[in-house]
Amino acid sequence: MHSPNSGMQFVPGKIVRNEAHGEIFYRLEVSVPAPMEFVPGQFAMVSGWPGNDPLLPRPLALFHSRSVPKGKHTVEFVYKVVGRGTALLSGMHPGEPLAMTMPLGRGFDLGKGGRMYWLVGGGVGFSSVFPAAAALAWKKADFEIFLGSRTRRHLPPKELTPVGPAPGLVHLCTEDGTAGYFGRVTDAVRERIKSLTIASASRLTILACGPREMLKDLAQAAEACGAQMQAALENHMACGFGVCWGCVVALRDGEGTAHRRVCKEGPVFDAREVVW
Amino acid sequence: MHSPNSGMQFVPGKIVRNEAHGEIFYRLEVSVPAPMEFVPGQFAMVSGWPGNDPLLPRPLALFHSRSVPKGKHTVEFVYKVVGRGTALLSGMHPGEPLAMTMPLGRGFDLGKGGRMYWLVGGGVGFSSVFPAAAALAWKKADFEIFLGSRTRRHLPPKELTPVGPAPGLVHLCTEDGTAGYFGRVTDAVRERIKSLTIASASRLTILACGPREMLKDLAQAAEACGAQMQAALENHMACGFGVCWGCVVALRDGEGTAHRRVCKEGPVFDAREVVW
Amino acid sequence: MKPDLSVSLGSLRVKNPVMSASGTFGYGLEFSPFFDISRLGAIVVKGLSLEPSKGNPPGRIVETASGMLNAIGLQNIGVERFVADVVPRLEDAGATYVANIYGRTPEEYEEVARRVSSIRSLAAIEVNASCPNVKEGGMAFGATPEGVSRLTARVRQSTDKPVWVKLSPNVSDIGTIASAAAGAGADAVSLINTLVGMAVDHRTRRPKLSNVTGGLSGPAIKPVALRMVWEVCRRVSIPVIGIGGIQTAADALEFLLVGASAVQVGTANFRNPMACIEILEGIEAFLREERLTGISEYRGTLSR
Amino acid sequence: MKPDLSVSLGSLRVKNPVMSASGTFGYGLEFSPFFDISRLGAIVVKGLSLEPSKGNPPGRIVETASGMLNAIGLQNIGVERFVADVVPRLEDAGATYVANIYGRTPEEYEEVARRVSSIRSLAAIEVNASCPNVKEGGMAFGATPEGVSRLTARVRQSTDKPVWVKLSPNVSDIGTIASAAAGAGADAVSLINTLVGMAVDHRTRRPKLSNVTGGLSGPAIKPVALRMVWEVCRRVSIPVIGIGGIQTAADALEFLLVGASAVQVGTANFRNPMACIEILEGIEAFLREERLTGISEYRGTLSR
Ligand SMILES: Cc1cc2nc3c(=O)[nH]c(=O)nc-3n(C[C@H](O)[C@H](O)[C@H](O)COP(=O)(O)OP(=O)(O)OC[C@H]3O[C@@H](n4cnc5c(N)ncnc54)[C@H](O)[C@@H]3O)c2cc1C
Ligand SMILES: Cc1cc2nc3c(=O)[nH]c(=O)nc-3n(C[C@H](O)[C@H](O)[C@H](O)COP(=O)(O)OP(=O)(O)OC[C@H]3O[C@@H](n4cnc5c(N)ncnc54)[C@H](O)[C@@H]3O)c2cc1C
Ligand SMILES: Cc1cc2nc3c(=O)[nH]c(=O)nc-3n(C[C@H](O)[C@H](O)[C@H](O)COP(=O)(O)O)c2cc1C
Ligand SMILES: Cc1cc2nc3c(=O)[nH]c(=O)nc-3n(C[C@H](O)[C@H](O)[C@H](O)COP(=O)(O)O)c2cc1C
Ligand code: FES
Ligand code: FES
Repeated sequence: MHSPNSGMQFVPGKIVRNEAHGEIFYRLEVSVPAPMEFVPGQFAMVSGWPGNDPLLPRPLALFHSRSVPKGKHTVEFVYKVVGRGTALLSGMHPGEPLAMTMPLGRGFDLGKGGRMYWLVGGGVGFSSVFPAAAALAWKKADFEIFLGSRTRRHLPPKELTPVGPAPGLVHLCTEDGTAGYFGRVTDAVRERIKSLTIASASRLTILACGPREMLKDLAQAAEACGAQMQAALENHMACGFGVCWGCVVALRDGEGTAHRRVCKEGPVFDAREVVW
Repeated sequence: MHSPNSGMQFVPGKIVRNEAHGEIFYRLEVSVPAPMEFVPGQFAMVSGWPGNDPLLPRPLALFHSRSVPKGKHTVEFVYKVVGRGTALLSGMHPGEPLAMTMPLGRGFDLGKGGRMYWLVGGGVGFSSVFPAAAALAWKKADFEIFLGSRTRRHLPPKELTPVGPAPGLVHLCTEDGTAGYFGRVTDAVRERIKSLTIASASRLTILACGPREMLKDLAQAAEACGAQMQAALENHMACGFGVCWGCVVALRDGEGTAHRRVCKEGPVFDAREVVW
Repeated sequence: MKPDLSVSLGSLRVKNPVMSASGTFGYGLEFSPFFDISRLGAIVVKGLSLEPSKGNPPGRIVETASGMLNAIGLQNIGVERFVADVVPRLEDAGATYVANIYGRTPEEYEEVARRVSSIRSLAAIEVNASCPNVKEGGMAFGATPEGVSRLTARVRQSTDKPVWVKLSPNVSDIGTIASAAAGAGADAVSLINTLVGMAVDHRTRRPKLSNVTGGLSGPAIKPVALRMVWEVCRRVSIPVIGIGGIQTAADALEFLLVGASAVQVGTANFRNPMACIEILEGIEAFLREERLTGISEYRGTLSR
Repeated sequence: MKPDLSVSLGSLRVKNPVMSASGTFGYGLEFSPFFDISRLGAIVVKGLSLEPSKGNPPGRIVETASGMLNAIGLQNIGVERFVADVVPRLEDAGATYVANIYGRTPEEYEEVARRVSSIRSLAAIEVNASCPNVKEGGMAFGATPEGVSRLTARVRQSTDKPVWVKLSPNVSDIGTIASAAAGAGADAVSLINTLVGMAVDHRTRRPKLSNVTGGLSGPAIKPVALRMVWEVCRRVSIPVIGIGGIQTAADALEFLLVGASAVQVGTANFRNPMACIEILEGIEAFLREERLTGISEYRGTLSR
């Protein structure tokens, strides 16, 4: 996985906008002192709500960064309110300060030419999948996007599409059939794998972010057909930059397993290394 | 002091407005399920910001309550940002919920006819003095208002005047002389006392709210001229309704002193009882 | 079906496991404007001493991160006025109530226990075994197994009421201390009391409390309280009453889950005087949701 | 005039009283992207054991009200790799650093101490005397004066470096424990380590940490830490290093005010990797503002 962690900084920012999009997502744009480069899949630890409760910063995938030549530099996040931290975040307003440590972790490896990429985002997982799509589009790589959610209204709203020259083929999947494929996104992927030749399956790399069950299922599907897969994992984090050792997961290491930090060696791991 | 504590309730409210007025004050209006009656000087314990830090509710004097026959009932507060709790409060927005326990404590005793009242507010202390002025105006009582602050811009802005048929005579005092009397409000009061006859001094009741030093100074002045004085004290509070015993002050009790709760036996005390 | 909320604390059966913690609920009556106080499993009243006490000088409370320090110093009306003035009104209110007692010496504890024992309607006596100002070499009774054992035995023999011993968390081994209380005849242990803490003003260079140190309570201490309750539940067979930072039904359920038979709600009453009732209703709603017939089906079911 | 920030910890003089706490600052180098780590009074590195350790299974951290629980289980690279890989880089960075050591047995402590003692650039050894998994009847070394005394003496005799003993707050009488460390030859005591706490999920009915219990840190514990540091400063004459919930210069000054000679910043590094530097600069600004010539004019000046 690609690792440009050297540029990590503690950045004081100011909220430019923080608005609800669709039913469950918020888009947060924060102005920062200098342009922020990142690899899709990398993230920031975000804090700034008043008081010490919740205490810890929250990890959010870097969704987009904008840099107007002589103007403002901003970074963008897309998030879903699931608990107190994200609820507090959603209550913050333009002009308020926000601190970010970023860019963090290892993002997706988009390096190899000649491969075919399937980008799979479950739920808010599209927040790290779209930046990958944008990057692949710039590279004119061969890619398709699969987006899964419970229902239509939980799919990413139109205005949050990946930025890039070519949108890529997008497959929508809803568990209740209210939009696109009727069923789980993993089933959609499995069905499409069936139509692949063995040769093209061996060219396939799945880049996925979403619930653990989804990732596990995809990893099995990828393994079975000889495709590669990079999975963006999640875990509770205290620091986000590798010093607390709180975010480890067990990864295969020779015969046994080793504890690897999601924030440092991840969040993107080769799916075969993960102990699902 | 007047004590209608029986009506005390835990009231869920919703912010109607929360705006800066002048340089340092905020006015907060909260809609409540039922009309709220209070005695000037009574207060509410206010909470509702997210998280447990700060943990405790904050005491704010009831500034005004409004009740439109078939419409909304609201209560109003005026506050100054001095620390984390009030800072959090100032960041809250219309539509957000706010919880209040109210009305609390004993307010000013405005009961006796034929007396002359001087209402003295230092700093944000006007927030309990103005409701008293409004009540006195309705009763057509004889009263004057003294307002003190460090500088002109820290005086209560025009739009926050007491509501009532007659505004009463208002003496502004600033320590830097940028408005009204050049000096401390206590000096203005002392000077004016000098011009009183002994007979009218004995008819005088001072109602005061402000910094402890101001109250102490006024209490001495009142004592010296035979006037009465009711002082609204402040203290750190945990509950505000008399159960934690955290907010006590030492009051004269026969030969010795006794601990009295500012939230329950106060906040308004006879100035002669206070151990200054 | 309505889940059965009642719980047994030894010989005492209470209608539900939600109680108010001593010192945070006055004498109970103060909450009557907010709700019917007879709905609570029990009200534990403000700590009672033999004589009325003025408590500590002002500078009694300080807010801390997600918590507060108090050094009230047990200001209270004394046992006599409690019996004469408060008890009849608690009886009128139909409340189940418990006397939290405290003494400067074991003799005083015994004497207070004896006096409240004569109250027919009193449900139990809770012994505050974590008072900092006692004989025994300046150390709290509550800090050693021997101290707790002696104090418990002494109160035990002077009353027929159920005796709950309230333990201090400021100890190396809470399990051994709880065992000592159980061994000496306690009907239940309640824990935790406050953690000893301190706050100073770095500018004025003074302590913020007149007493210098105070007791830390509130959500900040919940993880410590929960651990101690869990530890004690595995050590003793008498009922354990869980206390410390409980603000919501979820918090209360956590204590029941690790084995507590009941809970007490303290500091939460200050911010939200309806806290006890909201917790009670929340527990009931949870049991319904999970289709449990009662507390006993949930209590102590933590798995690993 | 620039105030003198340097402080003495026995024979060791450090350029300022702001240190990073063990386990929250990695091996120090991880913070080089944020600031020049040689600016710190000292960096206390992640706890070192004789052999590399994998630590506990995942489920290692839980957030609590104004605090966090951790049960990392001392995952670390072991003393050998520390000496070979980390030390040269810390030396290159010009950092003042301290080895925090830990063993399952007194022999292991001694062995780790011996190995790090040969490092010329090492400023001191901090003995983590609050490990839960040790011989002596399952009780932590740190819980009894005897345990602390023996462990301190043992490490003391195996090294020429200054020995700091890091104390557990989970004890009845921290003053006596600190005295034991001082009596056995410690050059300083550091306190507090984490309070033992626990968190459970009331729905899944499982502990949130794989290890069930964990260590509570952060602002929630500051009042307890401050009280213990104050108590210990009045009991021992060796320097005391204050730790627990320090996030701002004001927090750090509070510990100095009650008598600490230096402070360590822990959990605060997670939310704000610049915390140590902001605290350092804040202390300097405060001393200027108050026109104090140095730390020594402020330290221990709490009045009543
Ligand atoms: C590298 C990374 C990138 C992420 N990017 C995004 C993003 O772009 N947009 C977005 O909406 N979310 C993202 N998340 C998830 C996001 O960090 C969590 O939703 C958030 O921290 C929850 O905080 P909270 O206080 O609202 O919830 P809490 O109150 O802390 O928890 C609510 C629920 O969420 C679970 N949870 C909380 N944090 C995590 C976590 N880190 N991992 C797994 N479960 C958790 C809790 O166990 C609980 O069940 C990302 C997480 C990681 C690790
Ligand atoms: C009965 C009563 C009525 C009040 N009415 C009003 C009002 O109408 N408008 C208004 O602006 N303020 C009023 N106050 C004061 C207000 O409660 C405090 O300013 C507020 O609680 C400060 O909270 P904070 O979190 O912003 O400050 P903190 O961070 O808690 O403290 C900031 C500073 O203020 C001091 N302080 C905080 N609370 C108190 C207190 N209760 N008494 C004395 N000093 C304190 C602290 O010691 C500290 O120096 C009233 C206080 C009382 C007791
Ligand atoms: C203001 C205050 C006064 C207290 N007084 C007593 C008391 O008199 N007797 C007692 O046993 N405990 C007393 N306590 C301790 C509480 O009963 C309870 O054990 C502790 O606060 C922890 O619970 P909490 O976090 O829910 O508040 C008091 C606590 C507070 C905050
Ligand atoms: C994630 C984490 C790991 C820790 N690891 C160690 C350790 O290895 N050795 C040690 O002595 N203390 C360790 N501690 C304790 C801290 O050094 C410090 O004593 C404690 O966290 C209190 O300070 P704080 O509130 O500033 O974090 C650790 C703390 C945390 C949060
Ligand atoms: S979150 Fe701290 S090491 Fe990963
Ligand atoms: S604030 Fe609790 S008694 Fe006054």
